[in-house]
Amino acid sequence: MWWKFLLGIYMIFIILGAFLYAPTAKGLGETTRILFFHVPCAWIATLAFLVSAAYSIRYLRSQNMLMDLKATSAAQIGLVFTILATVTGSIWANEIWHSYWNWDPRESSIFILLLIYAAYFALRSAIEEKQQKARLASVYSIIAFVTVPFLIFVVPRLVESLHPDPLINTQGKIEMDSKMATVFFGSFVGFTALFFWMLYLKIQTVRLSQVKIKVNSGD
Amino acid sequence: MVKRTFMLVYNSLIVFQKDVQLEFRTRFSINAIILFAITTLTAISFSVGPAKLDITILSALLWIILFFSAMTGLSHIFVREEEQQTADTLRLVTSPLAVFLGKWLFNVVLLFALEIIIVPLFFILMNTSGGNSNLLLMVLFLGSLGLSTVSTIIAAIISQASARGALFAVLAFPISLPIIITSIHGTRLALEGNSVSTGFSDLQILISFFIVILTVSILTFEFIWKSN
Amino acid sequence: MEEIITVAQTAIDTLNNSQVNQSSEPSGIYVVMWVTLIVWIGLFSYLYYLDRQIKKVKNKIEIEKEGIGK
Amino acid sequence: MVKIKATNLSKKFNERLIFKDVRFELQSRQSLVVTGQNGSGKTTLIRIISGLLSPTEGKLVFIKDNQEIELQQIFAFIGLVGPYLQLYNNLTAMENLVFFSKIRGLGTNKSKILELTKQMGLAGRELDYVKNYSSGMIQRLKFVFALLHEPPILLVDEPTSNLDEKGVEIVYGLLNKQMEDKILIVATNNPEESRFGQTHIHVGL
Repeated sequence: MWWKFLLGIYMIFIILGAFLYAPTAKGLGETTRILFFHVPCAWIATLAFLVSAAYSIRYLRSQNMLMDLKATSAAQIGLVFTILATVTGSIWANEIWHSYWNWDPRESSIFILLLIYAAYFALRSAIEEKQQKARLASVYSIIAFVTVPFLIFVVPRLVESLHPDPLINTQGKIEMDSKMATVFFGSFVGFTALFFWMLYLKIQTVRLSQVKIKVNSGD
Repeated sequence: MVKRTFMLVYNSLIVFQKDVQLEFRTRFSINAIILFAITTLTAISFSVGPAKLDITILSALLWIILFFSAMTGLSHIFVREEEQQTADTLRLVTSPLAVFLGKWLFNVVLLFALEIIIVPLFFILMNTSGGNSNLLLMVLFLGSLGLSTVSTIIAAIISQASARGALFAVLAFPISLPIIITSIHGTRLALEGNSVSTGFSDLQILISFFIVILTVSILTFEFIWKSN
Repeated sequence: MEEIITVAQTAIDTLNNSQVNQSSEPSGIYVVMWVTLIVWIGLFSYLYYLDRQIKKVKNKIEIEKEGIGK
Repeated sequence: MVKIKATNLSKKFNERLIFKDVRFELQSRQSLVVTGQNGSGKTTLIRIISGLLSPTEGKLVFIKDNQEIELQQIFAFIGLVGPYLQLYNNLTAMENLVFFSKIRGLGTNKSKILELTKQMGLAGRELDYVKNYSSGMIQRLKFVFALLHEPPILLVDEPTSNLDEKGVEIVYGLLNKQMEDKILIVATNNPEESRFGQTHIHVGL
């Protein structure tokens, strides 16, 4: 149990590092520090989707409802992080480009991921029978998962046709010096550990709520 | 192994032929899809009036019309089977893959039939020239191939769920975004008269997306079709 | 909640005065503060939602246990 | 020589238990009658045996010349008649039957179709649309569909629903013929039809 306590301490160091230790990138001023929180959220949103799709495949192969339960839990946490990533992304965009939304490649990919999560849960709520719900939701998450990598090639095209001027894309690559990089990757590791802890918590909660009190009747 | 694939192709063609026969009797999907496309097109061209729209907007409009026409007509092929309780009869007589390929072929042909009517009409009503027409035709061909595949597999999913109509566009839109975005970009290049080679990267994306989505649909359809 | 905000406030003021203020927009750091707050409030509310669920389950188990006890 | 073996089949829909521990074993010339009030799970059991639905627990095995048949292949061995199975209303009876026989790999084989329609008393009506058929005629047409490929196993869910006595007489003759050399499974809550089974299973709590 001690690692949970350590994770708490570790995250405190990450926040302190983000605010005090890491320098700011030129041209972005203090807002560079958003990097340490926004990007991990976006990464967890994608990781959660990968985990959910993996459990969906295992559900289809094994028909074991536990797999579907894990897939849904991962998707739910993924949705939370996708919303956080979208909100923090648009705040950051407002600071740098003075507009909350301008279809920058990263913003659009995260938004499309949000659409996929929304569709996944809409499908789940449209089916009553548990096994059918699990089966169809798993298939959808696998199909959606296969299309996500295409977004990496495709979304820049969207921007190119909407924002031909190159100004927007300068911020694509941020050169990080060693101090910034350590805090950045440290935050990545911290958030990933946090995600798996939350996933564990969610799965246990749902499993507990399904437990049946076995009456050890004497006869 | 060869005999099995021959049987599969043969059965898919029979399913396709049955669906075409049924479609000619009711003409339900074809009417829905063409009427929708024409009304949307006339509404747009009416509201735009004589103004000449810039090419990016035109290509976006074309693909929006095609996407939402697909959303109106391409789900009937599965929804009708479930609603009229003929799906179980079909489950008894042939393999899931034959059903999928037969119905997929039907949706591909249906979308092409729509495009043969709508695309020329689009260029007339929007009074624009076709630009580099063979690039345009390639983008249209590959784009609608991918779009009908996505629509078929998503139609199969929603035919098993309740609240079918609304769910179709919600589920299909994020999945078909790569097609829509790339096709809009490709159409824009074509309308600007670029050569096929400039648009080649778009065509590559469309082809690879189509192959990936068709493969994953074939692998997963069996789980959709067989109720447990 | 008020004490937390004043603490964050003093931390930011010391931070601003101690460093030479290179960024032209002094408000930049506040944005970062808001972003961090949003992330942690979001995660905190999700964990609180999970906590509510566990409490519901615990009550359910209690009731069922009493039912069996009688 | 075809055999079906079912070992403690049970089915649950969202925690609601439909039935459990259903066991039977059938060979040619043996038949089974499943009884129970409506909504008791008779239809669910028939759908499981036909392969349309998989059971929550238990195992269903089809054996041909003591070699287990793969699940995908069992459809060729089964004929199913049931209220939930519909034919294509907007096609004529003949178009329906030609489609089913071609897709079962029997070619158009119109002679078999005509022979069966005559046997079921539908002669001369093959070219009408199914939507113009009365419910009794549709029930008879379903028997033609189920027997087109001479399945070793015939599953019938409420055999005589919507039939007049002429129809009932034809169907009973048909069920007897099936019992002579093949496997027959009938689900019914009409006590008169329970004579069609040596073994009986009562479903429902």
